[in-house]
Amino acid sequence: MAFFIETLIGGLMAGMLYSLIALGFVLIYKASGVFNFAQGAMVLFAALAMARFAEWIPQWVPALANPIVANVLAFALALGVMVLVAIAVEKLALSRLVNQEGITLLMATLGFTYFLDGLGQTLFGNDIYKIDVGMPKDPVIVAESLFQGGILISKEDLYSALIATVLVALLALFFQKTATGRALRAVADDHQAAQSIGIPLSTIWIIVWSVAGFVALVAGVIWGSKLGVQFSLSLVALKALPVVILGGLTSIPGAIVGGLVIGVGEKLSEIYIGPMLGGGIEIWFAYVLALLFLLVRPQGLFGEKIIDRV
Amino acid sequence: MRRVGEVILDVRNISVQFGGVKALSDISFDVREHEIRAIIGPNGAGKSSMLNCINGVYQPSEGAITFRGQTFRHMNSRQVAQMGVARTFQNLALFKGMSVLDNIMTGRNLHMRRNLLWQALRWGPAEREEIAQREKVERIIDFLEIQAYRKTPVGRLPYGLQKRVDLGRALAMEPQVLLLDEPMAGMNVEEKQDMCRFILDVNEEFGTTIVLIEHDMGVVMDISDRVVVLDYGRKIGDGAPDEVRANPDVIRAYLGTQH
Amino acid sequence: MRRQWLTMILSVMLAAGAQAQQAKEQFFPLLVYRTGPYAPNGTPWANGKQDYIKLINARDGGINGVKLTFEECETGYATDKGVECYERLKGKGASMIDPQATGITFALTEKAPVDKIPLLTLGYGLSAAQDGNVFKWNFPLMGSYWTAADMLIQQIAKKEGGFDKLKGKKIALVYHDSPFGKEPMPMLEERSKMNGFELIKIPVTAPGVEQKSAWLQVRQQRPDYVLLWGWGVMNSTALKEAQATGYPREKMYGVWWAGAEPDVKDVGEGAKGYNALNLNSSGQAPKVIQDILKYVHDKGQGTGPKDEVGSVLYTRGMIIQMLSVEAVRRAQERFGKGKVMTGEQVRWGLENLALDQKKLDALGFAGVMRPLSTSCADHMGSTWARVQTWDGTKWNFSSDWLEADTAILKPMVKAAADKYAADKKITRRTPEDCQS
Amino acid sequence: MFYREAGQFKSTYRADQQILPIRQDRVAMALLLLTAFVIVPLTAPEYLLRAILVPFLILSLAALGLNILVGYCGQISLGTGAFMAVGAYAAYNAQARIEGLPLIVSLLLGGACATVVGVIFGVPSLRIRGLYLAVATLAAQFFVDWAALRLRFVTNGSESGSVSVSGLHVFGLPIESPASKYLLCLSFAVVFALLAKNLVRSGIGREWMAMRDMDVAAAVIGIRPVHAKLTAFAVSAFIVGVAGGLWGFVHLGAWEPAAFNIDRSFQLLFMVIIGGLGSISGGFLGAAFIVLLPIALERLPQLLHLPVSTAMSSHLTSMVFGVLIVFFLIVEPHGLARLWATAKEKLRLWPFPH
Repeated sequence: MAFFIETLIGGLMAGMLYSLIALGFVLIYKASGVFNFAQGAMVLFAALAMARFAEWIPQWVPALANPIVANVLAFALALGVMVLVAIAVEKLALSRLVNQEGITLLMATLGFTYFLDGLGQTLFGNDIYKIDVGMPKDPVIVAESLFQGGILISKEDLYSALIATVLVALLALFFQKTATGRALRAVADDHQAAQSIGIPLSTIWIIVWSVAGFVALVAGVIWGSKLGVQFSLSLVALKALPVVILGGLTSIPGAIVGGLVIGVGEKLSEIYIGPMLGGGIEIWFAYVLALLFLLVRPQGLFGEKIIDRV
Repeated sequence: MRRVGEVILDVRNISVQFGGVKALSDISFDVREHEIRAIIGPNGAGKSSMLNCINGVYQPSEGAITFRGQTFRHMNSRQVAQMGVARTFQNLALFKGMSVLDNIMTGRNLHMRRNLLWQALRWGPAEREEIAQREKVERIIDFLEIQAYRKTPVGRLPYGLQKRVDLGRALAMEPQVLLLDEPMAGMNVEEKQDMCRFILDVNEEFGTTIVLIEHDMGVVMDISDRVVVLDYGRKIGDGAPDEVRANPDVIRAYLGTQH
Repeated sequence: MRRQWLTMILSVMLAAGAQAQQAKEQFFPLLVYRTGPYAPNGTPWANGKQDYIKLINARDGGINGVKLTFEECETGYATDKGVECYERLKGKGASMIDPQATGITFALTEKAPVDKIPLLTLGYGLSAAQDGNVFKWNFPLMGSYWTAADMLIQQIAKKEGGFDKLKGKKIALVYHDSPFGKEPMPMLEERSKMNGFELIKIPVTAPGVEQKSAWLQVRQQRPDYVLLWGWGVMNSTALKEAQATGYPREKMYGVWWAGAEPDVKDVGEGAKGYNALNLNSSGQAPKVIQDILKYVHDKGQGTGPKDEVGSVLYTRGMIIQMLSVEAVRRAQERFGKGKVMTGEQVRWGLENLALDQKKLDALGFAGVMRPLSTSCADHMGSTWARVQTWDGTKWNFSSDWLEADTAILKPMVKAAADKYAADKKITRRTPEDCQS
Repeated sequence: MFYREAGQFKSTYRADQQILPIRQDRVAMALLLLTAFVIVPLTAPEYLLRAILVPFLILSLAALGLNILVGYCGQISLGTGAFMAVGAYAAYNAQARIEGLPLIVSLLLGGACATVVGVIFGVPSLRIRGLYLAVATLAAQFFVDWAALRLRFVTNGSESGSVSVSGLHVFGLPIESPASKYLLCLSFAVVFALLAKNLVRSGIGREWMAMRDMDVAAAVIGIRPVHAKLTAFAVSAFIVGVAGGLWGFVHLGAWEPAAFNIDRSFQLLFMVIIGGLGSISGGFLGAAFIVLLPIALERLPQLLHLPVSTAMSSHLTSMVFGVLIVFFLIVEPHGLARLWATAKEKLRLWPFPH
């Protein structure tokens, strides 16, 4: 029982991080109809920037040797870089690809991926780098009174999950409450409508990609302090794909719920079904799970329904 | 020479719902062989939905459709097509990526027998079949006077011509019943006249029964034998053009929607 | 469009071909990956190889006057890219090759015999390839995954106080879910039958960035020891998950590809107590390293950062290059000093390596590795390795030299080699063939 | 020479329906084939044949197969690598288990197995659309990757999950020399290209395209979505599977599941998009672009004798590659094939525009 709960919690915490990355996909898809495969590359790029700046700042200005200061500054700088990326993407590519088919846009984002991977490693190097934001590494045992042995929880995962939760909440608020947020949703529904509100599409796209860049940065910091910042970070994004389709490409709640479902489903399947099949099933099990949901609801849990009119 | 015959298509108490919205409620009417039957009504009256039911695109929640004595609760698109019902679409549903020729050729698909392997080899029977169908299609192309555009992708054609291709694709099926969804919408006078001519010719030369949705009252009253009037998913009139023209509900409906 | 590219490539080829035809130069193709998921491990490895070549040229003026040349080709650890690189560099007169990746090794194992280019797979590749009578062109020098598995079990037995103590113990193999990670299984199964411990196999989907469930299983099964069979990001992640699930690092034993600086560097304290096999020493003490610093880095010719010289994988790369150089030297002794050796000649050299302690000392490899001597039948030469332990900042050796138990290894290798020979319809080499 | 069709009249529909109605095109094609089948094998250096042309042809074949699914039937798939893997491993099993089975037969058997798997994973397409389907097909990718590592029978009991083949023969001729390998792949590519061309200009091809362009209208004229989509998946998977077999047998010789991983799937999708959706030549053009460009870029600094480190040059390669992809998508979203077609249009009218 205790172990089952452990697995469950582990799954939920992993799922929360998937949600975070999935959110990046959803934001961009909602506002620009682009299925952004570059999300992973953005995570890597942001994490690299963060890690290296944190390392370089003390060297540049010895006065800022204090780790907290350095980290904060590095984070700010990295965020700035991500905004620049967003602007570049919009000005150089998206604005010229308006009204292209989804698949073309998807391919374009794969183009970004190649570019960002190359650029990131050129600017920041291709070794393993450290992001140390003082995440606790050791686990805690809770509820020992309830179960003998108690339930082991990784503090790091717990904190990560909390950060993710907070961020997700903030973004949800941003979308529901602020004017910009509403505008962004308007764009999602109808580009003309959005422009009629008086916000130019390009601005909105830059904002959305910047927000996605911010999400990528946070994800990068969390995963980076967990795995160490290196190329493989970019592959973490793949874990978010089943989440996105399960939750629905256009739904923020979908990304959250989907993340948790996939996270838990993965872990439970691996632990309780995996051994029978020789293990290693979680990667495809996540997709099969998503697939089954889709067969019931082709537009995902919270996606908008598609109706044919002729 | 055409003369109106027995009831070929009989629609009984059809209702269609989308979520809570009732698109059609309890519609009944019949279509006689060789006649030109018009369905009119203001926007959102449910005209297209009616055709979609006959085509099996929508599944009616109640009612049944009888075709040549066979009664169906749900129509299956392919079955309908096999029974010889063809259809054109309100806002063009042509295959944009394909040439005029190919678009019309798709209409012949039901009549093609050769399987995948033959087609892959494209040799002997498959080749002959392809050519035979091509000849039929060429006749339609001549009939619709679009020879010059054979190989052009339909996307590049002007609207009026696209409408013709749409009709051509339907004709290629050699239908007994032809459903036309606003064939003249958005056309200028000349184009409308051409289209009218085509419709009448089809009806007379091939004796094809025609069910026609149209906004242009003038046209409808000129060419159709009987008219059904829908409004907000209900039937408010049915009969010969003159009767319908006199029907107060119809007048109200139209005055209600005009300006 | 297409033809333009072809012509362009063609011209490139001709240019390349021309370069290859220069006399008195022994060409070494270097398949490397300095980018992609495994770059942190691939880079020092590649640097070690390159620096040693530079050293030989700078210090000794080549091998008996034959200058050494090289060209790197980036594989990114991808098999098809590796094949392209192999074909490209082959055209420049390659006489031996180190694929530096299991996948590429598999592909080249089929091609090398045809092209008559020996494959040097030090400490990786096909374990059965030790049997030189069947695998004429493969040289898994110094060890294979079978020897590694065997030595790790030996070490654990030592810790427990004898093989009999292993009975009833649980040993989990947390492995990179790929041929690389699966290779040790036959040996471990053999051992578990022999010594009566329970073997638990826990796969980690490559590249291994998400291992939560693997470590939940460890926590569920509570094995007495964990064997870590990872590469690249999988290793550091595993150590972090172990920490996060509170599994004692002291109980974890890694293969020699899970025991380098990149694997523990950013785990730091968290990896304290973690053990891993190592084929070679690390650090800048050895004479050869000093020479490299003196003749290469101080001349500004160094390949990588100076402080990474002598790191675990750097040293391993350097050893691989040394062995290839010595193979050429050995070949020259037979086929003519000061000549450029062909693939076949280098193959003979690799097959007749005799590096006793005296030679090693002379080469400046004292304390770096153990003596090694290959033969027609044995393409491995030696199976020595030591266990090292991470103290939070650096690796320290925590065992004396281990050697795989030939009584178990030999029959397994023979059986596997025979099966391969049967599948491929190749007959074992005759003694005469060994002389060629 | 003028590119004119003036004076070329078609008196029969047969003549009008042939693949290359314009004489100059027929001549050009004949020359191209002549070069490919005779001149290249005789003259090309080993590297070009083994390391460039063989993979190029095999990937072209795979792209051709994928194009049927994505380009003609409008079903996006990211599981192509999986279907290649199925083809390769199935062919391997056929060779390993059935003594003396001809190579061609095993390859086709591999294709057949891929077809079955393809149809199975095609079923969701009846309900799931567009990007949802694309991501869903990744299920195939990861499942097959896993199966190849886990299920013993897939690798015929190989301990490590890697398999190898050797001593290939076709009609008694050994497939060892670069030229022979090249010719084998070329023949496959050409034959399948022809068959595919026939399919897409026949009824079934029109069914696929109708399904792609306007599925409701297609259904109304009597096209069964199930039939259209599943045949597309089947044909596509078959060709891709055969390509997979060639990749494993002829190009690699020995391989592990990673040889057909998700990167391969993306790479192929790239080829199809860059090359041109819904065109047979597109697969070839796309493959040329994706295979040759990175290699050429990588060699560039070396050619110009620029002192660039290995790592740097491959980073630059990936950057330039990325930029070029985006650039191409911007100038011609419909791919190289369309570019080529428009060029020809212009040429036909030249020197009299309009």
